[in-house]
Amino acid sequence: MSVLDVKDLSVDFGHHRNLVLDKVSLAVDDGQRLGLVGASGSGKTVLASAIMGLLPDNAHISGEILFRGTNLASLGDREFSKIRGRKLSMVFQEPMTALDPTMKVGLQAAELISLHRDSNPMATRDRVEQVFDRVGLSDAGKVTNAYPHELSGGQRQRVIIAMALMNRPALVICDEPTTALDATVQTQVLDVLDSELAASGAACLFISHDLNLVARMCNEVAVIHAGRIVERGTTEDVLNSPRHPYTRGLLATARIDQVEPGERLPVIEDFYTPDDRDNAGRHTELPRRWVSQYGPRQWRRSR
Amino acid sequence: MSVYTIDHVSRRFGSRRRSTQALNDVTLSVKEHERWGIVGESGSGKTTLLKILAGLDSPSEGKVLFMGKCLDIRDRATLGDLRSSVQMVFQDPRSSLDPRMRVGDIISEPLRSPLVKGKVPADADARVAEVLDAVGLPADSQRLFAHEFSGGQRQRIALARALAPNPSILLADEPVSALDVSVRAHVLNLIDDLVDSMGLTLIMVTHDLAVVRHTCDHVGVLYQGTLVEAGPTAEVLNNPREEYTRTLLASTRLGHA
Amino acid sequence: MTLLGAFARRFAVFLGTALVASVVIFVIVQALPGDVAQATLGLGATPDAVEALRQKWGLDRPLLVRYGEWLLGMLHGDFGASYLTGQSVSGQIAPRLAITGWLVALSIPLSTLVAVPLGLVAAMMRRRGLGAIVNGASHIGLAIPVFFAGAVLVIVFSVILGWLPANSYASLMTKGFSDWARHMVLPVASLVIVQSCLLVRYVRAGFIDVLTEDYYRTARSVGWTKWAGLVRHGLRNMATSLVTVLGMQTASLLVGAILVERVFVLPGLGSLLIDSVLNRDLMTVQGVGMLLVFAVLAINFVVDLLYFAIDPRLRRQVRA
Amino acid sequence: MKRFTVLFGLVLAGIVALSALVSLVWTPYNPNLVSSSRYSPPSWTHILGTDRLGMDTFSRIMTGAQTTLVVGILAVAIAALIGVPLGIIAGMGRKVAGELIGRASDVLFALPTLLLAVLLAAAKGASVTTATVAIGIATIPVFQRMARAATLTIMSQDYVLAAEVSGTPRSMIALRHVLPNIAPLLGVQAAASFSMAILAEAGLSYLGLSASPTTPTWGRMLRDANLFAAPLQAIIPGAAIALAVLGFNLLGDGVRDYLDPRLQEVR
Repeated sequence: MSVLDVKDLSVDFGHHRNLVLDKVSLAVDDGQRLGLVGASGSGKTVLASAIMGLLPDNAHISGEILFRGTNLASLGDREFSKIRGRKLSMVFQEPMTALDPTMKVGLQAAELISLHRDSNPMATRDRVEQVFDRVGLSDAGKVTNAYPHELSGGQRQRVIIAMALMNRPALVICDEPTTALDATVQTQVLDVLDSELAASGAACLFISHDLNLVARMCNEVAVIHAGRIVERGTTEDVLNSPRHPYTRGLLATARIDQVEPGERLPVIEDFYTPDDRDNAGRHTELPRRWVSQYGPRQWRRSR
Repeated sequence: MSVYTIDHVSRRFGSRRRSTQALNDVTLSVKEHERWGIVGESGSGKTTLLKILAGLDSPSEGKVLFMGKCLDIRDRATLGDLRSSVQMVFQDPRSSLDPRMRVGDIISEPLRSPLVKGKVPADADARVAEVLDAVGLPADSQRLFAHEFSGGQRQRIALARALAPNPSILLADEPVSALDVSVRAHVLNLIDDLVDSMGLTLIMVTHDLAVVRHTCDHVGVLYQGTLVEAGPTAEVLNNPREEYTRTLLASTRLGHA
Repeated sequence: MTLLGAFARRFAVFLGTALVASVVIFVIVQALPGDVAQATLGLGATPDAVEALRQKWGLDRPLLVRYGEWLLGMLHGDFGASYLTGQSVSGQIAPRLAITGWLVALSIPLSTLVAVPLGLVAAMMRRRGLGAIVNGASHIGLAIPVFFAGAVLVIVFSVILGWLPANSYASLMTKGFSDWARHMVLPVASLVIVQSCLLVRYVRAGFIDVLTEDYYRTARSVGWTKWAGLVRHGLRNMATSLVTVLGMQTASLLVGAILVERVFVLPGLGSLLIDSVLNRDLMTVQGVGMLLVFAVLAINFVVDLLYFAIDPRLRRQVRA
Repeated sequence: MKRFTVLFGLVLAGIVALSALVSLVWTPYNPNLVSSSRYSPPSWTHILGTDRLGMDTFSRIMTGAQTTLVVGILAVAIAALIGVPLGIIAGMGRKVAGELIGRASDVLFALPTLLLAVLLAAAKGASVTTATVAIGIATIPVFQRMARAATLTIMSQDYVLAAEVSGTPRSMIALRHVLPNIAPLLGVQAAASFSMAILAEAGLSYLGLSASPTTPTWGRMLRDANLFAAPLQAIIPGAAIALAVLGFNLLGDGVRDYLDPRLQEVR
């Protein structure tokens, strides 16, 4: 049974009603990990915000977001707040700014428990320290008494992961959870996320621009491009035999390490055949903004 | 010959009582036409090193020889030599292009400098058109403002500015890390090509070993301000001597390859 | 550096600034007029009369000596004697201190209490009616000079309704609380109206900033509702900017108090200051001026300390 | 809605400017003409009535706009011309210079406008000049701080480093990169300070520390009004001050929203 079922979700913003998501449909099964890959501006973060109900006021939304059968898109703030943090939680990209700078992190984590159920202070503190311990925050008792600025980026992201898992949610949305971290720290944080998700049995929507990360974390992957899901399949299928030219391009550009040093790096345009272009010579599937990136003439390498 | 000789350079920030050591006793020599990649994570001191090479900062200890002469940024003559042959590209083109200047004025800025001398072309307008063409932008771009371009295009503008005064050395500070993966390849290809065709010496700072492997023939690994390993790229990446280099390799896909 | 060291440093800066300010005041008042005695007697005075006055007031001595005397005197609480009446300046100040003090001490907390909830509403509901009304009202209130607000209050509550006294002061000590309060309501109200309109703008902007912060998004994602999250995680963050404004506004609040004293004919420091200027009683002007500057600096010093209570990041910067 | 408020501000500010200009060549009555009809209510002969000396209030309000505008403009000019260069130097120059300017600015900041005006008036006698100079000097730290903060923001941008790598001298960086980029902020500050200056001048006039009694100013008209005998004669000049300040405030806000795309509310 699917824990999340997004049906024909469209989102646009402001007076001009710029369409950011265009009839996106996406389902995540219980305990499943789905990777969502796309470039910046593809709409992946908007999708995450839409599911969490954290879109800004000027967003217009249509379609359904079914979470365990409840349409989140039609919930009021009060009812939605009872689900957020309890059954549905999120890990954000930027650990440096995602925590309240004026409050000790232990207290911020304890709020998650006291907000959603009655719990005595002792039990709450034990639970916080237990989860902090699990995500690899050694000396959890000390960390709970620290302010965010006293922790490193990796530690803060662990705190945020601990908070996301605190109430044993059914679905965790991770939006570029390690992009802001250094490579070595990134590996450790991913390991923690991986094992804790497995231990809790929570489903996960893992959003990233990095195919390598998604391949490591997820058994299934969806590719989002210009507000549409262009491809979905098992990670193995998509990585080994991508069907959509955009996916092929994305795969090739992401693997610099597979190009011999000094050789020309492949670019996305290489994967579009002339058939994919419209009369004006543009790629029909690429939004105009994206095409203009390369100007009227193609860059050619002289070598 | 050696373009840069970095001789036991250290750099500390802050007051005596609470100082942070950004660079610790770094020694390195960069020869003409070499392409160096300086790899390190945030806080490794890689940007500080690049700033010292660009004459934007001075070492607390040790010295840097530029073309055999001691680099002193308070001395107008040596600074003039530096500015005439060294140019730099920054990480984020949104921040490195003045939002209130037209692209033509941005690119011609080094041409109007009183410090840059020698090989500077007489006709600034013609030179601007020339370098715009070299980076693959149409000539009429010069009338526009930077915000009218996309990220990749802006980095091309920044490259055009760097190339305008005909430098012989190009410093690049994470030139592609602010760009999307799909755009990154375009800019890397361009840098590769320009360095080739103009015979530049390249010193590029990055956190990405894959980029270094592709673009650079030499690599230096910085860890907490110390240069732990340096040498030809293939050698260092295939047989890393230092534990930290191995960790770094393992955390990228290159480790598995 | 320890926390205590940081306080000590700020205290030293506070004293240093006060010292420089005293020089500035002294120079403007004593050195700028050219000749104080001449200025006091007017241009028609005979040179002999001027000279006699100079001797009498000790103006024939060098500026530096006079400054030194003035400064030393102030350290003992002695602000010198009026050139005109010979009265001790400190003696004139003392009975008036309470009035100005009450005006400032009451209006700072009251205007904050009014402004924070209104600013919260204005930020949260800025696309809806109530928010727009609060916002518009604060815009208008910001444009009203405090003496005009006072005048309108007098017209409405004293002239038309006759509920409250339009002028004069009743001491808390001699006349009792209710009489004192009846005389303080309108002056304090005019200050609070103007001051809170200004604060509302900053509180609103501060809360709107919080709404765009990542930690607010986190708070919402863990289950806080829009309003509760803003109060729980926004209030303390917003307080930093509020405290800054309060510090910056102490000077203008004192000015406001002086103007209000004029409207309601309260015999406070402001009235003393203005009267002595119009009489060219330089020694009194100098003394009262210094006292006001000292008050502004002292309040700013306290505000500086408040930052440490609010923002843990500052505490660490100091400790590191 | 936003456009409407800016327009409203423009209209208010326009009316003030227009009455100041027109009053130079024409007013219904001589603003200082004493007549026997004291405290007369508004009528066709005296649109806004007359004051305690029988002078025509409408003419005095019109003439008062002159002082309001002139003091505002000159005070802001004094503050900006001194404060902005100091702020840029503090933001770009050596640490010592910045520290020195900062401390001096702190001292000035502790001297309220009114106190400065009082001190100057005590030394030199009260006049429009002392009031203008006092307001101007007291506003210097505002411009200095704002310019310094804005300069620091600009100096942290990579395009300043890029200019330095390009061999551009510091003085040229200040003119070519810093000044144009902080100009919009300074413009907004000038508008805000202008309103503040109007308020300050009105306050000084009210205390009798500005123009001489023969020059009609809004603050002095309010001071001379008798709240019990003719409250309207207090309300009219008070409203004039409030509307003028409101007008320039709204105008300034409009300019800021136009210049700062961040405030064009994404949320």
